[in-house]
Amino acid sequence: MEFANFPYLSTILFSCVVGLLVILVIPAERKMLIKWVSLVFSGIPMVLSIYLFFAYDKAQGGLQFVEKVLWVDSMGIYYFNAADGFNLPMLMLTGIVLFTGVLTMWELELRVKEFFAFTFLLVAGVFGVFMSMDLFFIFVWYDVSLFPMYPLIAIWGSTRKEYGAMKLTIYLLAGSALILPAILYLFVNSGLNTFDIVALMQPGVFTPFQQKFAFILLYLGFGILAGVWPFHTWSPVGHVAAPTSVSMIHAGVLMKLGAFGVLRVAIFLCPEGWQYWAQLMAVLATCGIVYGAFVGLAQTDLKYVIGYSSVSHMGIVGLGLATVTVDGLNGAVFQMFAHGVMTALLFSSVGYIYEKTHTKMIPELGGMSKIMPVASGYFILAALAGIGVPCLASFWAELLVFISAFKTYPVRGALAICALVVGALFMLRVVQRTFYGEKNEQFEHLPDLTFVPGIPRMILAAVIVLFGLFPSVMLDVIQVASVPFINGLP
Amino acid sequence: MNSVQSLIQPQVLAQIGFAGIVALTLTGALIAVFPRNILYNILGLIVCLTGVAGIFVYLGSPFIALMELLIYVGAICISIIFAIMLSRPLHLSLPKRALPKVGLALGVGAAVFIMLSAIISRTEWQPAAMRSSDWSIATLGAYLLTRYNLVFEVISLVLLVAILGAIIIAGYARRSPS
Amino acid sequence: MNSLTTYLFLAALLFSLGIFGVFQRRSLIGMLIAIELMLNGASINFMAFNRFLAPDPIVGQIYTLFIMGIAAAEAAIALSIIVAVFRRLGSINIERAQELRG
Amino acid sequence: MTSSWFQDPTLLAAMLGALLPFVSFVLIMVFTRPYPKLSATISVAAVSVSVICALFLLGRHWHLEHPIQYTTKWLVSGELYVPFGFMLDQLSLLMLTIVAVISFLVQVYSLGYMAGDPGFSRYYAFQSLFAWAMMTMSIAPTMLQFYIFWELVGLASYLLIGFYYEKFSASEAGKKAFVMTRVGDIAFFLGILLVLLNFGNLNILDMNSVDVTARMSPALITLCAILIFGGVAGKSAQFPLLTWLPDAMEGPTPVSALLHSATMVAAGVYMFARIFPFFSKSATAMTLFLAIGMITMLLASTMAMVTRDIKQVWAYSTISQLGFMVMGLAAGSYFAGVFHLTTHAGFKALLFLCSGVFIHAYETNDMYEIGRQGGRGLKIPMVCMTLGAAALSGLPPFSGFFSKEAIMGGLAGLHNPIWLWGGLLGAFLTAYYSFRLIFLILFPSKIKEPHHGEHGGHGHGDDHHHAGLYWVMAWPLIILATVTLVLGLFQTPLENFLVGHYGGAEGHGGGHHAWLLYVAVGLALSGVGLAWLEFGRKGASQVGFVERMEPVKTLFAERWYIDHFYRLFLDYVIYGIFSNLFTRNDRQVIDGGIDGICRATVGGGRMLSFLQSGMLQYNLMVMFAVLALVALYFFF
Repeated sequence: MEFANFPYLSTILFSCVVGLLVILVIPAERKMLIKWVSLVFSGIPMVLSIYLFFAYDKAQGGLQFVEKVLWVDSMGIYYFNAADGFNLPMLMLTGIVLFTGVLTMWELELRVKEFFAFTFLLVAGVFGVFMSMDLFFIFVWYDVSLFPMYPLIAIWGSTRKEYGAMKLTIYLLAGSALILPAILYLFVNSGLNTFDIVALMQPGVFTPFQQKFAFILLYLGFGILAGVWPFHTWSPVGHVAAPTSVSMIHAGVLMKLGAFGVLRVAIFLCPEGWQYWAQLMAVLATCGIVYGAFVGLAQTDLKYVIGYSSVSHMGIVGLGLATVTVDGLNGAVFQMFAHGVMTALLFSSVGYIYEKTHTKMIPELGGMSKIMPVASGYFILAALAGIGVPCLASFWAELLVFISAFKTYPVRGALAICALVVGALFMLRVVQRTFYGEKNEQFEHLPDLTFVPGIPRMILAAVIVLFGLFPSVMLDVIQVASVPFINGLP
Repeated sequence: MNSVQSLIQPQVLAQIGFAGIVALTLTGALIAVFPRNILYNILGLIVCLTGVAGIFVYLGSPFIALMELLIYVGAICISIIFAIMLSRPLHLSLPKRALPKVGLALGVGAAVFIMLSAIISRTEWQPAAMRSSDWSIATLGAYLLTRYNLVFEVISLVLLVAILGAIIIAGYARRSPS
Repeated sequence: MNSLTTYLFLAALLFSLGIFGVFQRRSLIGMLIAIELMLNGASINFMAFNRFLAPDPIVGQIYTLFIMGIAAAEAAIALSIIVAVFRRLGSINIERAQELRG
Repeated sequence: MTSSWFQDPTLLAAMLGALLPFVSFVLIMVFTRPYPKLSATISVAAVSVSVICALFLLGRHWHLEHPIQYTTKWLVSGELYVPFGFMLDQLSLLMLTIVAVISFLVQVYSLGYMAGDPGFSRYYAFQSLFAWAMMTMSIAPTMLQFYIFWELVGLASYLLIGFYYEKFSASEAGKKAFVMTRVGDIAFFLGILLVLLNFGNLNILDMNSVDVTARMSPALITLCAILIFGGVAGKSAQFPLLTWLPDAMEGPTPVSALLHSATMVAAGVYMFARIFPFFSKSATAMTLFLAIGMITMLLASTMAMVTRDIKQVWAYSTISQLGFMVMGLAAGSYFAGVFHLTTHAGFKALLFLCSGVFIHAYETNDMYEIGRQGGRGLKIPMVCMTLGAAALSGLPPFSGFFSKEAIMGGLAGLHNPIWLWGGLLGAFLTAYYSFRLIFLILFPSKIKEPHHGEHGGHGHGDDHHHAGLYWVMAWPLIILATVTLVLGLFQTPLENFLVGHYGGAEGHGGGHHAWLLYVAVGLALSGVGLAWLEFGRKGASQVGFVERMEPVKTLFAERWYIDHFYRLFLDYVIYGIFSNLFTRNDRQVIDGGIDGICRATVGGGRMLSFLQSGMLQYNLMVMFAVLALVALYFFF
């Protein structure tokens, strides 16, 4: 432990920022150099975040790898980064998705420099939200991560990209318009003159009424980003419009940002508000699960299907959070991780197919398993994970969420479980229409995924399977945070 | 003579003159505003300004009254007339009146008048404690060249710029293709 | 004749007539004429205050002179603008001049 | 439990047996996909080890006193503890052996059947996946682990049914199988969740103990039992979820033999037996299961009477036999049900593998066609198939006879005779349709010269090659036929082995009534006789009595319109109403609402910008009006 005081978290964060700056000074024509630089600077966070995940001392628990520097004295703003059981999986997820996302876009030719610059800006914001323990910084990083989505979608996207980008931006900014007043409200009412979450989350800082009021604002504000029904419609549209790696980061990480915000800000600071609004959260989450599955059934665009499955799966996260139990919390955090990896893999595979065939309409494809068996295999694996096939990561998350939901809200829980059938139906339908059946002669000559472009998919698939087989690796870390938290509830 | 004088008191004469001048002013103003023919308006304006010059006389400043006649009637009104006469048929375009607009304008004008008169009538006007009685043109001239020197110069400059600007605007517009 | 309010009312009347004129005329020249009316209303005010209230009865006259100077400049510029607008739009109807419409 | 795994041969064997196929699955998928021979070798080697381990375990624990349990932590979340491990008792040992042996035989057989298929490696990978999931499921110590591997079995089944994914019907059938069993699984899942929440434990041994009645009310137990039975209904194709199984025959024939007759579909029945004591605590539920079993059996038998597809016949007969097993178990005769499961696994695998040989040789599934082309020329499969059919019909001395008699005995012990009559009717129908098929192939109306060389082969092998493969395929048949012949004789040892544990549950399983024996055999024989009259004898019309009645035939052939009902339900309710409605809602209400808000904002901007109309006079008017009003307001 001689590196105990090494600022790992800041290194993760600033490797993105430095990556961004380095890319900015490289001339735009030197595309390969830019890609290599991006790869290096995205590799550092991935390696470090995985290292932190395993280096975290589970016996000791609590906040570790703390870096706390006073930034603005008069307002009590700290540059305060720390890792606990909740954000370690998220950091690892972000690291993995960023790295695989950069690799996925290896073939990009259009405005490479700007693309990777924006990507790094986006991811820096995401890392910042995940690791920061200061309300002010959380909000700042949150908005930093929202802004680059617009150019990323509007410039490099497809299918109604301006509409999608605009819609997404408006929704998310509407969300942050709810968050900011809530944060200020909490800041003013705490009387502590600090933005430090650890200080603010002490019991008794806020009255129950304040907690209820602030919670609903924060829940809706962050919930929009988490795709909470009925504020979800930006997400399929945005997913569809975005380029592959942005879809990966977007569905894989950014939506978790919302759910994580609900957890870190709303639930941490307003636990009584959480218990008060849990019923509502459960209703919205169940609606999302059922609804996403049914709507996904009627889609003909591959990315729309994934988008709606995301809505459904993020509903599971919401349901887990709504149960106010250890299992639910564990399941929700695990589901965030599992869904992130799974969706990233789905988008990555679809991205490959789209890149080769230039279509993502299900009726136009067909028989792709024959043409590109490996790429299809990855998609099918991820789809099966989405259905909740056991021994793949998201099964465990869903299991925990459903157990706790069924315990807390029997009817809603049962409904959500029944939606699994529909979920299976729609995923299998997509798999059947797209990958099975007669192959489309038009695409016959197209090459399959070879080894090197397959690396990102391989990483993602391996993560899905490994955490599916050994779920306790993940859960033991989450446990460390969730058990004391639930036990500490009033 | 005396009887006439006693019959027609100077005050009464002054009163009658004042009433006449006010009537002239208002008539002129109405003519300046209402008719649709521009030339009538100009002529109304001239009548009105003449009336205003008379009022200035009553207010004890024949010099300003003369200046009024000279600048307004002699310069401004004439230049407007020239503009109408010399340029292409500006006077021919006689847009129709839109009744709602007239009504609205009347309403707003009336509102402004009500506001002003309300303010006038409700204000306690207090004359200054020490009042000088020096009305001479010499003092006026001295003031212009001493205390208001800067303003005087600025006005001159403004006039110069305005004339140059007017030439340029009118001239540019002629040369510009659209 | 000797009361301040008479003059003030007269000035207000002229000013209001000017406003009315500005509002209801469609011809730019008509509006210019109405503006002259308003300026005269203001001048009368100055002169009346000068006559009845002011400590130094020169100042009001100087202001009135300045107003006349400004009015002359304004008239010159306004006329040239009107000419330019007419060239551009073929009309001096104010309602045609809507290029600033949002 | 404290001893380390390599010191305990039992644990080592269980781990090796259950986990090696998974290793083989991963190896094949990741590394050896391009090398079919190597993949097959890995897979067969893994499953061979499994067979050895299973037989070793069976032999070592033949006189098992108490169940052996090994568990380790898989997952801990709060108070929820999910173990992973093995529980070995008589039932799981038996099932493990059945699964291992049949998997092994089918994999060997597939070496011939699937030779040259482009998806050869993939096929063996899925086979390994299936073997892993099924064996781990068999020896699961808790219902949760059971459920997890139950789902994985379903996944393997989905992948294998849809193996020929280019065929639309195959992928459709795979999807149908997965979704339909999923419906049952959801009920299953809800059921075990209810047990978990109310009983606090999912350990199978605990669930089977008497504690359950103390902690759960009878109504709750009934509810849980019915919900869990939903899983049985899905997996074992019981009414009303029975229609996926006939479609599942789209998969390669060995897959049908392995999954959809012998092992996977039996998983449902196995689960029934697994937590039999739990189920038997609710009399209401048991009666319901009895009814479901009977309905399934009779429905499936009627369907089998009219089909022309050789695999379909066996598929329907599988359903009907599964229904029969469920009846047996629900009647309370634990041993009878499990025994029939065992014998059925043997003879049904045999039947399917035999049909596979015919299909492989003649490239058709139509039994009339096979008969016409001289199907009886293939001697070994023909003999084996006849043996299998005899066992299926319950003719002595084949294994089916013994197990059927045991179930009949159980049914006879019930108060209500209707169950027994239902069972007997089922036996009659079974004999009829089995021998209808046999006679159709043996005595076709027009016999051509046998010429299997011409039609044989998938266009990939010459005659010599084909002959070699033929023997690879024939050996498993002979082994299975032998098993079919002799297994019935092991009734008593098996009964001692199994019932030693659940002694109390076995009331009347062994109480044979002599008259019943004769009636049952008589009915079976009369079924065979009827089939002979209509199909076998010289100059027979080869038209069954059911086929003469057009409406009934149509009803049977259309599977009692159950599928149509599901199709309509899916099309109109799921797609038509929910999916469509929600999509519209999404597009129009939610999206429309948001877009409406956006449009209203933009429109509001336009409205406001109309004020900025460039109409100077109006602007001024407003300005002055406001000025006047403000002044008036402030001064007065």
